[in-house]
Amino acid sequence: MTKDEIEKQLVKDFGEHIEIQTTDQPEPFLYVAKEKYVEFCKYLTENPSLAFDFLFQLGGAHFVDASGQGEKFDVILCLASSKHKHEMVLKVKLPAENLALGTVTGIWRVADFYELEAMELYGIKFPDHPHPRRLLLDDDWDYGYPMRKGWSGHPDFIPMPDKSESAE
Amino acid sequence: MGMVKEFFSGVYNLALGLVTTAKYLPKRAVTIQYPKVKMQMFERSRGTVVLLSDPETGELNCNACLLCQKACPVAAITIKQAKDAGTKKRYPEKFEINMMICCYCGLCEEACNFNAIKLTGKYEFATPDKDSLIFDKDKLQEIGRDVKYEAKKKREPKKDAVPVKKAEPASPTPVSAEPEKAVEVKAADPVDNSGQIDIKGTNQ
Amino acid sequence: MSTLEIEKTQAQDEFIINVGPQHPSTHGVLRLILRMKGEFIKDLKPDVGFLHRAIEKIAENRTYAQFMPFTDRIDYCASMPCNLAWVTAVEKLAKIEVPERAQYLRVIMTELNRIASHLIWLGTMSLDLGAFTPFLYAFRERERILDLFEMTCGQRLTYNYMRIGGVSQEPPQEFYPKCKEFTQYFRKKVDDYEALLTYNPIFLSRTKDVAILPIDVGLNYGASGPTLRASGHDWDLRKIHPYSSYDKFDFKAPLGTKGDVWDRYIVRIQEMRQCCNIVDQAVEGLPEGPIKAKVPAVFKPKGEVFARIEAPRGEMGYYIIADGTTKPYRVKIRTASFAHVQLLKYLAVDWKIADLVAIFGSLDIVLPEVDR
Amino acid sequence: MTLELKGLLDWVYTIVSGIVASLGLPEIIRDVALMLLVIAALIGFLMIMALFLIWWERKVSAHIQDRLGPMMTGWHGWIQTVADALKLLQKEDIVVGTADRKVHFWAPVVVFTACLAAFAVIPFGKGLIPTDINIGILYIFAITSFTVISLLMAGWGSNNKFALLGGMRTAAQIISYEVPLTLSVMGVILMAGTLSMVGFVESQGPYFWKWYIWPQLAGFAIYITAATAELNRTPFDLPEAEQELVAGFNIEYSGMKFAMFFLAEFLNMFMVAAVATTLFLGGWQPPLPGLAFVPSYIWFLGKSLFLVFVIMWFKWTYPRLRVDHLMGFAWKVLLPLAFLNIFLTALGVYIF
Repeated sequence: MTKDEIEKQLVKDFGEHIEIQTTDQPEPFLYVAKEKYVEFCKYLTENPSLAFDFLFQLGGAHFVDASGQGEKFDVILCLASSKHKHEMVLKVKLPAENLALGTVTGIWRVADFYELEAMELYGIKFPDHPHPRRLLLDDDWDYGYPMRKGWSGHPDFIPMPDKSESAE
Repeated sequence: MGMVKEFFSGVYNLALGLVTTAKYLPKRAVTIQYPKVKMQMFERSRGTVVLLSDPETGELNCNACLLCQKACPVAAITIKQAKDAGTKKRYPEKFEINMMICCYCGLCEEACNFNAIKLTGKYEFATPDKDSLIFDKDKLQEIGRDVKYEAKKKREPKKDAVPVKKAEPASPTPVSAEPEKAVEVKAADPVDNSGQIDIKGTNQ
Repeated sequence: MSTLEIEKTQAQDEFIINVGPQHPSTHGVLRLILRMKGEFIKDLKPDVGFLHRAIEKIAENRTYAQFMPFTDRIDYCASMPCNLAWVTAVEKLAKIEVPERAQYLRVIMTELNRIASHLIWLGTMSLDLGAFTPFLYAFRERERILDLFEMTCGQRLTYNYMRIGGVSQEPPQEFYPKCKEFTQYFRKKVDDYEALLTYNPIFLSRTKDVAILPIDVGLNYGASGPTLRASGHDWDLRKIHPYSSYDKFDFKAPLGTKGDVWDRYIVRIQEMRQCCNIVDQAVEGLPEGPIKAKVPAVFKPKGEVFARIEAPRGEMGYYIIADGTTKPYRVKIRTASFAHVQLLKYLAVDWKIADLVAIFGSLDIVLPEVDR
Repeated sequence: MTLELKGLLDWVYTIVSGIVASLGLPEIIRDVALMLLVIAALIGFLMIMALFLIWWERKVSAHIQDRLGPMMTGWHGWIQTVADALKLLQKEDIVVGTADRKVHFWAPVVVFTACLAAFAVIPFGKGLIPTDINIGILYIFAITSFTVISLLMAGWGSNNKFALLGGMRTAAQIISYEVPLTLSVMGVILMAGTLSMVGFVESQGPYFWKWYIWPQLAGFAIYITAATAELNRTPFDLPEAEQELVAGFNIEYSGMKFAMFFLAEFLNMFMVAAVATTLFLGGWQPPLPGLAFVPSYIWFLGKSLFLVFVIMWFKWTYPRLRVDHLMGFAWKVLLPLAFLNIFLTALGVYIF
C-alpha cells in the first residue's frame, strides 16, 4: 500500500483524531490524539490491510523554541509491516505539564524497554507499564532527565568545549 | 533403524572434527612474535597524529588556521595562534593534541588544506604517566619528522574529491615473516614510513 | 524502582544467581539476574546500562560529518553497517544522489564487515559451548578482513570510512585482487567450521530444539535479522527495501525451519557464504566514476527521516529530526540487540543455565548496541 | 648390545647388596634400600614427565590452533613449565579463614599420593616394573578411585558454596564413569586370563595383530571415553565450565597446592594412557619382532604418549557436554555397550 492509500484509509477510520504531516519522505508521518493513541495502535495491528505488526522503535523527543517556553514533548513510533512491506511514523503530542501516556506493551512486547528508556531519559510517564524500573542509568540517579534539551545537571558532566561551536 | 544411522553419523562427524583440527597441526603458525618481529603497518594506517614540517627549513607547515581544531569531533586539539612579527605569517604558538581523547578518526587530516597534520602508522606510545600523553608541538613535530607526505592539491569537492594516494610499488622486503600481508615499503627509504626499525628477529 | 525486587518473588527452594557484568560469556557488560530452581532458570532479568554512553545526546551537538566516528562505536564489531545506516538516513533526509561507484564500495565494505562480525559471533558462541579451536580459526580469518579494511581506511575496528554522499577514500589498487583471493580462501574455511561444529553430536545435543522462537512471537518482540530468519520468516531488508544498490546483486537470504539455537547458527553460517558471493559480484561489477557526491561544506538539512538497513545482528535504523542548523535536533538510534535482550527472558526461562549460554550466544547480542 | 635397562638394574643390585653385605646389615635393609631407590627413580621420572606433559599440551593446543605456544623461555619455550612451577612455589598460600583446615590441607596430598601410587604396577619396560603383583589392574582401579575422595575433601574443605557444588558434581561424574571404565577392561581380562600387568603384556604376543585392541576395539573406545571423563577433560569438563560459574573444587587453592592438583591431573592422564597401552596396545612389545633392537621402554613411552596426544586432541576439538547428557551418556550408552562387549568376548573366548 502506498503512502496516500494508507493515509486515505486512516483518515476514513480515524478522521478527526489524526493529523497528517506533509513531508517529502516516502512514508506517511502523522500525529494522533493522546487519548486515542492506544486504541489507534491496536487498530493498526489488527486491520488486515495495514497489519503494522513490527514496532521498529519508540522514542521521546523534547522541543524547546529559542526563547525557552512553549516546551513540547513528542513520542515517536516507527512502525513497519512484515506482510505488506510498508512503513509508517506515528507521533503523539504531549503537553509539558502532564506527560502521562498509555502503554503499548500489550500490543508490541518490544515496547517494554523502549518505554522504560523514554521514561528514564525524558521523564515521559507510562503509568500502566507492567514493571516500571530503572533501565539504563544507575539506580540512585537523581540528576533529572538527561536527554532533555539544555540539561547539564550532573556535577562531573563536561560539556563539549565551545571550540567546535563554530565548526561548519 | 534411525538410532543406528544417527550413531554412525555421530561417529563420522566426531572423526571429521578430529581430522579438521589435525589438518592445521603441521601447518606453519600465522602468529608472529611481536617484540621480535613487528607488524608491517599499511601506508594509510591511522595511528598517532603528527605535525609535518618542511624537511629543508624544519618549520611546521601549519599556519594555525584552526580548521582541524573545528573538525575534531572530540575536541582533542587545542591551538593558540600567534603572528610572527617578521614574516607576518601566522604560526601555532601552542599546538596540543590530547592523545587520551583523540579517537584516531582522521577528520583533522581531511580538513587540513596545508598538509600540516597527518595520521601515521606509529602506535608504540604507551607510557606509565598520563600527562605525557598530551603531546605538545615539539613532540608532535619530532615524531613526524621522518614521515613522508605528498603535497595534496587544493581540495575542490567538484573534482574527484581526494586524489588517489598512489601506493608505492610493493617491493619484496627482507621480512618474510608475514607470508600473506601486502607489504608496502617505500623503495627509496631504508626506514619504512612508520619509523619502526623492522628487526628481523629469529622467529622460530 | 530497585532492580532487585526480583528477590521478593523467591520461593524457599529457589536461589538468586548473578550472571554478573564481568562474566566470560556475556559478550560485554551485561548483568543477568537469574532466579534459579536447582538447575532450571525460573526468572531472568537483564540489568543493562553499564555501557551507556548517551550517543544520542552526543549527536545533538555534533555536526553531521563529525558524528560519523561515533556511529563506529555503536556496534564496534560491525562499524561499516553502522556508518552505512547513518549515511543512508542523512542522504534520504537531504535527498543526496550517491554515485554508483560509492554505492558499490559501500556494499563491498558492509558485506566484508558482516563476515567479520559473524566470525566474532561464531568464535564466541563456540567458545561458550566449550570448543576452543573454532574461536581461533574464526579470528584468524577475521584478521585477513581487517587487513583489507586497514589497507583502505587505515583502521581495523572503527573505520570512519563513509562520508555523507559517498566514501572517504578510494581503496588502493591491490585491494581488489586481495578481496577476490579472500573470498575463495574463506569459502573453504567455512567448510572447516561446519566440519568442526554443524553436525557434531555434542554440538547438536547442546543446540537442537533449544529455545524455539516462533515467527509471530519474534515479530512481537522486535526480533530481526538472522534471529528472525532462523524461524523461517523471509525478511531481509537488503531484498525487501533494496538500498545502496543491493538490488543489483543476486544473493539468497538463508532461512531456518524451526527457529531453535541450531537454526540460528546455520543461518549465520550460510549467510557468510552469501556475503562472499555479494563481494565477488560487487568487485567485478565495480563501475567507474566519482566516489563522493557534491555535498555543500556547510550542510544544513531540514525535516525528519526514518531509515533502516540490515545490520549483521538485525535491523538497525535512525530517526533524525533536523531543524536546518548544522547539528541534528534529535537522533533516535534503533539497534537489533536492544530488542533481542528482551527476547532473552522469553527464550531462556525453564531452560538450564548451560542452555542460557547457548541461547545467549545464538542471539548474537553485543552490549554496546544494547546500551548505546 | 641392547639398550635394555636390565643390565643396569642388575649392576645396581649387586652394588647395593655388596654395600649391605660389607656393613653386615641384615637382608631386609638391602630390600628397603632397593625399594627406596626404585621409588626415588620413579618419582623423579614422573615429575619430569608431568612437567613435559604440561608443556606438550600447550604446544599441541597451540599448533592445532595455528599459533606457536610458549616461545620466549628457551628454545620453543621448553622451560616454561619449570618457570610456572617456580612462580607457583613462591606464591603465597592463602587458606580461607572459615575453611576446615585439616581437610583443606590434606586434599591435595591425597590426590597426589593416589596418583603416584597407581604407577607402582605400570610395566614401563621389560623387567622395568616396580612391583609385579598378580592383581595389578584391580590395584590400579582401587587406587584411582581415591581421587574422588580428594575432590570431595577439596570441595568440602574450602567451605565455599561453589566449591562444594563443583566438588559434588565432579565426584558424581567420576563415580558414574568409573563403572563403564572397569567393565570395558573386563573383555581384556577375559582374553588374557590374568590380572597382572606383566601377564597382559606377555599374553599379547610379539606381533601387532595379536594386540588386544583389534578384538577389543569397542572396549578400547569405551575405555578412552570413560577415561577422558575421569580426568574431567573436555568434552566432559563440567566442573570448571562456565555453567559452574567458577573454577569448581579448586577455587580456594593457591600456590603449590593448586600446582599439586594441576600436576595430579596431568599424571593421571599419563597413567590412563599407560594403562591403556598395557591393556590394549601390547605394553612394551614392539609391533614386529624385527624391531626389538629399539629398547622396550621406548616403545611403551611412544605408545602412551600417542594416547596422551589423542586425549589432548579431544580437548581442542569438541564442545562441552551438558550435565544431564553427561550422566545419561554414562549410564544409558556406555554401560550397555560395555556389557555387550563383555558378553561377546566371553562368547568368543568360549568358542576359540
